[in-house]
Amino acid sequence: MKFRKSEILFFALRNTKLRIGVFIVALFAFLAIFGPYFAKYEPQDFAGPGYNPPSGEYWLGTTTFGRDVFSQFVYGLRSTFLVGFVGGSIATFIGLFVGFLSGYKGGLADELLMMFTNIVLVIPTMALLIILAAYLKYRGVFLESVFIGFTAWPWTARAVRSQTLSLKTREFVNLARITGMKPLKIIVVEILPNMLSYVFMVFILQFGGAILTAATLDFIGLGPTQGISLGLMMQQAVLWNAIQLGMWWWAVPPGIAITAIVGAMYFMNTGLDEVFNPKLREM
Amino acid sequence: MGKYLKRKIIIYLLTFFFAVTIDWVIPRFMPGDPIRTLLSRAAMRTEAMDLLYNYYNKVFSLDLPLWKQYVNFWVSLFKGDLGTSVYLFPSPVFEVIKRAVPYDILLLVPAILLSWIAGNKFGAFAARKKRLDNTILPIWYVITATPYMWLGILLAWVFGVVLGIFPISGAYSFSMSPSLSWEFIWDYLKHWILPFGSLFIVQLGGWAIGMRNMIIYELESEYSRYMEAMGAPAKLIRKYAFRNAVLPQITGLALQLGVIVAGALATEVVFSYPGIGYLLLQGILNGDYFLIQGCFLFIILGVLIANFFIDIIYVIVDPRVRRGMSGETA
Amino acid sequence: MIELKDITKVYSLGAFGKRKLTAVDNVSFSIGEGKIISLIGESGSGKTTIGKMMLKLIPITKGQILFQGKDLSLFKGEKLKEYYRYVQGVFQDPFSSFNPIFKADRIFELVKSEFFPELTGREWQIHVLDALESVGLNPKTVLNKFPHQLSGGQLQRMLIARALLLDTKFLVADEIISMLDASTRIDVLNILAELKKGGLSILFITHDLSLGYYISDESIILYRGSVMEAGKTEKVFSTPLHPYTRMLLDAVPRIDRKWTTFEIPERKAVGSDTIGMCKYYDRCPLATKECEAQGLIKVEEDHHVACWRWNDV
Amino acid sequence: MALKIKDLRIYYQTLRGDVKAVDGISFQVKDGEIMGLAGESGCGKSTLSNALILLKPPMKYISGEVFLNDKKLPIDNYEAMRANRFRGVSIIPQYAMNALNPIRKLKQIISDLLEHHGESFVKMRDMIEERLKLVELDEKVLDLYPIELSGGMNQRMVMVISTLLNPSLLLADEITSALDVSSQKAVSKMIVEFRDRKIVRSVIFVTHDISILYQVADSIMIMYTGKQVERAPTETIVKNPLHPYTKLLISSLPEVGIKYSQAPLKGIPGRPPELLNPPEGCRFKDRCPVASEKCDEEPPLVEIEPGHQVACWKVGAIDD
Repeated sequence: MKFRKSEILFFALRNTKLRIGVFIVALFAFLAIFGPYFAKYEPQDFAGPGYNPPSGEYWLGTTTFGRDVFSQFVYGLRSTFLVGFVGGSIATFIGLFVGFLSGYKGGLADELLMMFTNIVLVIPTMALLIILAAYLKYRGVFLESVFIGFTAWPWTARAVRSQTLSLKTREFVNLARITGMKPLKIIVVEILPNMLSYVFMVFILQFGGAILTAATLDFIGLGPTQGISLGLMMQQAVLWNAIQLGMWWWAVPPGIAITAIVGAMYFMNTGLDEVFNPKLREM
Repeated sequence: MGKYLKRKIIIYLLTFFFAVTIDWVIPRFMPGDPIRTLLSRAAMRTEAMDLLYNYYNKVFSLDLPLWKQYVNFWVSLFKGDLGTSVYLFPSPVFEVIKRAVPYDILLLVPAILLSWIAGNKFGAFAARKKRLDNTILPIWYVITATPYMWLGILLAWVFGVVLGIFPISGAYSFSMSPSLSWEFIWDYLKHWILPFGSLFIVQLGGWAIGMRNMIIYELESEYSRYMEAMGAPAKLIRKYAFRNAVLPQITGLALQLGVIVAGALATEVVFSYPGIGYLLLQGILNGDYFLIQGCFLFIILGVLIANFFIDIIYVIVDPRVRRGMSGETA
Repeated sequence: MIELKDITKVYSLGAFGKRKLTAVDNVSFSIGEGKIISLIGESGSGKTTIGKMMLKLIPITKGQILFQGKDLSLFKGEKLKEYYRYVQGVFQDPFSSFNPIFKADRIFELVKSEFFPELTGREWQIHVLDALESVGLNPKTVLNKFPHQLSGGQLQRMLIARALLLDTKFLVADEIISMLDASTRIDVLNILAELKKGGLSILFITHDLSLGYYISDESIILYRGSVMEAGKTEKVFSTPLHPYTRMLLDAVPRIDRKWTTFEIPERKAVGSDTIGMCKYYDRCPLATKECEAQGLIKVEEDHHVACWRWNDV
Repeated sequence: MALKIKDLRIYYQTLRGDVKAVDGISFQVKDGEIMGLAGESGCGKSTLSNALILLKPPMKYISGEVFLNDKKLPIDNYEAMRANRFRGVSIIPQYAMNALNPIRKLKQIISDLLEHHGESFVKMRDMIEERLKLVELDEKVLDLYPIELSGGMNQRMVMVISTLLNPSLLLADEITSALDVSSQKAVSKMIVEFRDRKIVRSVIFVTHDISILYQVADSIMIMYTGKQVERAPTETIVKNPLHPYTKLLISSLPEVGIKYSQAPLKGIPGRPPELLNPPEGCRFKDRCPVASEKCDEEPPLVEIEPGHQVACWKVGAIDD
């Protein structure tokens, strides 16, 4: 127990799940950042003849309309990471805020906040987004991320609340109170630092969740009206019968990327859990 | 126990109220004239356009005071009047959705229940041995990270296009019409299996992971240790732990419903399966506002009812709730 | 110094606070300067609740607490901070009193930043070293360490030192040695006794009668939220008048005397809340139908008992 | 002889190496004896008692032998030990208040546990009800869930369950620590009664509280950092301790009748050494007021008089 910090680092570096997860995410992040510089065409440009399978010129082939799939893919990856980051951050933040407030304040504030949380929890996120998206004329990737963030927080709020409740009973919170500290300061200075590892794990899950939600949203036609995303690519592929026509290079890569990124995120999460929670460590 | 259910029912009623209100508020408080917005996005012939303009005007009745608009909205809702579809003009939305719902139920209910049961069994099984756990766990993660529609695309491509075993579009062949004949049922099942498969497989991963984590936690618990100290065989300890681990999985099922429904919508789109998801896509592509709204309300209603059933089951299996000891809150 | 007047605490439990639980029922006592008072009772007697109310960690349902003549409910915001300058507490669990992810001496830093922001680091360091010395700690062994690197006894002493950094006049010590090892607990008690000589008043909360006897001037025996017996420690212990006090004294495991019998009046999960009857009614060997709830009777100077049959015993 | 332990070593595996929690312990417990096992936290008393029934990682068996009723107890063989658990050795664990699955009915739990030892709940029902009376529980609790009982009632329920098969050895691990005086007395009474009624043959009563042991134990063994320092009949340990550690420990106990203002007591200065790399020789030497160079060598456990063993070079060297 003595070398707490270095011990955690030791386990983090040694944990295979964490290492694999980080590697995969980093790989795709690299593609998202630098891929567009290698892409020869703009994603919506007509790059050449349609129905082209992958070749030296069109690395991932072309679509029915002759757009370059590789360009769409790397730009789409960017949107994916943007959605994950923005949506995940917003959801994590709201979840933390509501959870802390509800758990620390207790009483009526807690009752009301939890009732609201439960209501948002039961309403299918997708349904809410459908109504919102149906009325917006122009939607960008960023706006989509914000919507996702604003609907994905309830489970985080509930989890953070129960963690706060248990931390609140620890005497160091009482000690901070008789040191004359204000509630907000106690939350930030005493409670939050104890939950950093947990918050980080929540963020990873929200990151992955936002990506999946965005992909689904795009797929059923509620995605961004401008720009490209992996979900939109899949939607286009299905709409223009890419499957029936055997154009696997159009329909398959976006899904592989999403699955790999989100799967790697979940994997990282389990790895981190083992790092932070000694009970789960492999001896 | 009565208190627990009462509390839940209040939440559900509030949720429904909240959802309907959102449904009413959004078109009215968006910038611009909602009717113009809707019409501009509806792809249709001009003669229908005038008809529709008048119709919308009547339904939205923007000249009335707000509270009256709101009351009218609820009144027509209770009459089952969800407006008229633009996409399938002039069918009432209620009728359109009513035709779609059975396909959803027959697809979703088996997919959800079977994947839940199988996921729990597999998850508990894999947690038994460290080696087994380490090999299977990555597979679960990949499966659960797969977007529903993409798995649908893969299945359609492999089984429909490459192998050509299953049809990949619609709920039954064009040449058929729904009847209770063996021939139809067989045809229906052939169309059903791929959408079912993609829903089943993706969910399976999530449940298996959930069960694995919960049962590992339960096996570490003090009651498991005590049983071990009393010489109880591993099988009995696992049986006890499983029962405890299933409880949060039931709650998890309620929490996941929304996500599952979203996945189902997307899956239906892949397979042009005539459920609500497919309708919704058409509604969106055609700017059919009333259809979208109707789908929205139906989805919410469905999720709420399912949630309620799950609550009743929860009360039956968890003595903490049954005997009025808090247990799971709200 | 500090006075409790008819303090009552009712907890609301369940959804929207429908169930009520009276944890403290009309308790009054006062603590003079330089006195140690023991608050003794079984678990659920409300002793910790009283301590928390005196530290303003939980609100009072009914009654008044006066600190140097001023009503505690008037202390809010900056005034409350001033209150904590004089009134401090140390809690039962030393490990939970420290935030596990920070170094243990951070508790001193927090006192500085909240109360003495104007002092320089060096000036403050001198104060800290002084305080550590008066609780018998070697700065080298406790500063710059994480809580898990220190023993429970060292941590509790640091918490007492922390209180000394302020102008603490009254200290609530809530079961502060119950989680310490036998070899170190007595030293912590001795520190409290030494501090008392310097004028500090202490409320010593415990379930262990021998500890109460060892250190306190006065003792209060609490049962289910009510005072059963109170007075000078020697009087309460040498001539216990309440059947409950006697039962407790008999139950204390001692190393100079073996229990004569193992019999003990059974404790019900939920006591008989027969309205108006003595709270100890259902366990009392002497109970009669006339045993109504009883206020404290003054038997002699510094000795009060809440039993009308004290004389029959 | 109910229990005989020879040179038992149980280590804890940690990242930084083995923690020598039980380091060469030998002792015996007679039929009908309640042996108190006392020491400060971290002295290995809980490890010792847990190793006798459920030895699993991170606990590691190093060496030593255990005999129960003159038969070797295979504590290092998890599977072979299974048949001995409950019937041969049983435990009332420290966590007894949470030891029962909260969502199973008590009779279900009992019947499942019994079944795998070839007994039946139905056949034993009368006896179970009798035992419940012994611990002052109503037979109706059998139809309840553990969550419906208080912590104390759960503990007493565990006391009943753990002793149902009349084990030869009962391990009572810190069962009075979380209780107040009146409940401590009630629980102690039950343990003594189990022994008196021959429900259990012998008991190891693990606690840090010597004054409780004085009330219930026949003999007391004092442990310090993985070693036994002294073992003697209860009266001897309390009235005539020989090891400096025992002496200091006993003299630091406050009692009713002792006041700071009249006779201040003293604790033991310092902290026990880490068990990862314990110092050579006597492990108490750094805190011992009478230590000398001799103590750099490990003192053997010597029988001073029948039933009284001490591990100290200086036995008798400090006067009271």
